[in-house]
Amino acid sequence: MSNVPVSVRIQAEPFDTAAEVARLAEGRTDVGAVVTFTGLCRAEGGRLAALELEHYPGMAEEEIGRVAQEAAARWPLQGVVAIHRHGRVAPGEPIVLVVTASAHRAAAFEAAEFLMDYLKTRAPFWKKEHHVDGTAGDWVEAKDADDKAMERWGR
Amino acid sequence: MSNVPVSVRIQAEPFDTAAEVARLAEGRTDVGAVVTFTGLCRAEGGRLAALELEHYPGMAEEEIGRVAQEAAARWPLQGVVAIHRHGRVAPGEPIVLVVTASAHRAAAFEAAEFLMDYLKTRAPFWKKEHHVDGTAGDWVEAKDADDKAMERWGR
Amino acid sequence: MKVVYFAWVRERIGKPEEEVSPPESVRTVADLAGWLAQQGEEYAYAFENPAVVRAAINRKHVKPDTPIAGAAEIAFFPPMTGG
Amino acid sequence: MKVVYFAWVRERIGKPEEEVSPPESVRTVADLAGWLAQQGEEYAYAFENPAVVRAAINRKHVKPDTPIAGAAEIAFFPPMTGG
Repeated sequence: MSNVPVSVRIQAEPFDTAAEVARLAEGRTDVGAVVTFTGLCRAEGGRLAALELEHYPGMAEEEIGRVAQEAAARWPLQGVVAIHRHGRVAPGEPIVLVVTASAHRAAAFEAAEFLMDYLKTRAPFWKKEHHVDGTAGDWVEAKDADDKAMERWGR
Repeated sequence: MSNVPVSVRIQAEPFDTAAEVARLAEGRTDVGAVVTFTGLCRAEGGRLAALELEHYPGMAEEEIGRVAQEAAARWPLQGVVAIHRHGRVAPGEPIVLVVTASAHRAAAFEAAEFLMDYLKTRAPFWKKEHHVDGTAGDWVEAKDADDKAMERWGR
Repeated sequence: MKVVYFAWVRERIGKPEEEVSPPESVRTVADLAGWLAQQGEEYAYAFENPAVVRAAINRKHVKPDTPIAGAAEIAFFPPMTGG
Repeated sequence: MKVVYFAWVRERIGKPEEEVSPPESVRTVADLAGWLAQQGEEYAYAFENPAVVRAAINRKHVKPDTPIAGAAEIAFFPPMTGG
């Protein structure tokens, strides 16, 4: 385990990106780079009323925590935040947030991409579509492109 | 010129990252990914009282505008913000902000990295160190690593 | 042994979790999936393409050839689509 | 022809900008830097390592062999360190 502050949360509520960035960088003078990634629910051309995010309670926190620690071991990070929502999320609303802080930009960028590639393929979440006509749609299918993105990290 | 909203600003004042993200994503339901990069002034182990950022007025806006348009032509972006401060910046304060929005995360990440690599090596800004003992320090030297990072984009 | 299901695996089987007592010949995750597939139409439907269904033991991802001996909780679910 | 200087090029020369009238033999950015280097100690100091000094014509980056004919504003500065 590294000494890097790592905060992982699984929650139904929206999150406050600015507050999460402040949590990592405020009051410090050694942070040179902060990268945030926010993933949002798309309407898919107006077809979608909402996404319903099912998750595996317990495993979701543990698994994201494991990979956040791995990122902290792999890059010289000063802090990591990973927040993933569950439940019903409307188009335009945020689903996932990753924040990385480092002295240098390459580490912050790479760690954020690594965490997102991980979250897409290994974190136990499943998205179900709900259509604007009130019908339940299909479960979103996993993408080969996401598996390929994950493979570049050699895991 | 693309139709992507591109906002480039050179200013002495700090910026509000949350407001800039909202500018790109709020009220839209087609944005799937927002990446922000914030570059901050480091104290360099307590040695530094401030960085003084000199710039070439006019050219700074034009040059960053050109590369933001190039990013918008190269990746399927939905919006770009690039803000660079000039003048005196204290440790812990932000210097530069890049925000990219796209339907998909790879484009948002790559465009943000491209813009930052560009800003480091081609935007007409120069940093001078001011020491805590009141003396003016040296001009920060350009890094080979930054030139190498830029070269990967084939420019 | 507690088994939990998620997403369309859960929907097809019609319940989120259950206690199961497979015979001793069921040693691996793949064995368990194969045995479950024989427990009724809804199970056969859930495991109709066993290569697609992923598994976790005690909240950690595992491969089909992982032994299930000593597992407190085994989960079956589709490929993940979070993020 | 207006010439502007930034960062330590500006500090060494001791002024941020000036009007200059080089002879006709000065055709390129490199020619201009070489001619400026002969205009006094402070200029010689600023251009002591001409390979390090970058240039822009009318606010666009240019290479040393770029012709200066018709330039409204030529800038000389060290490698950039923004971001």
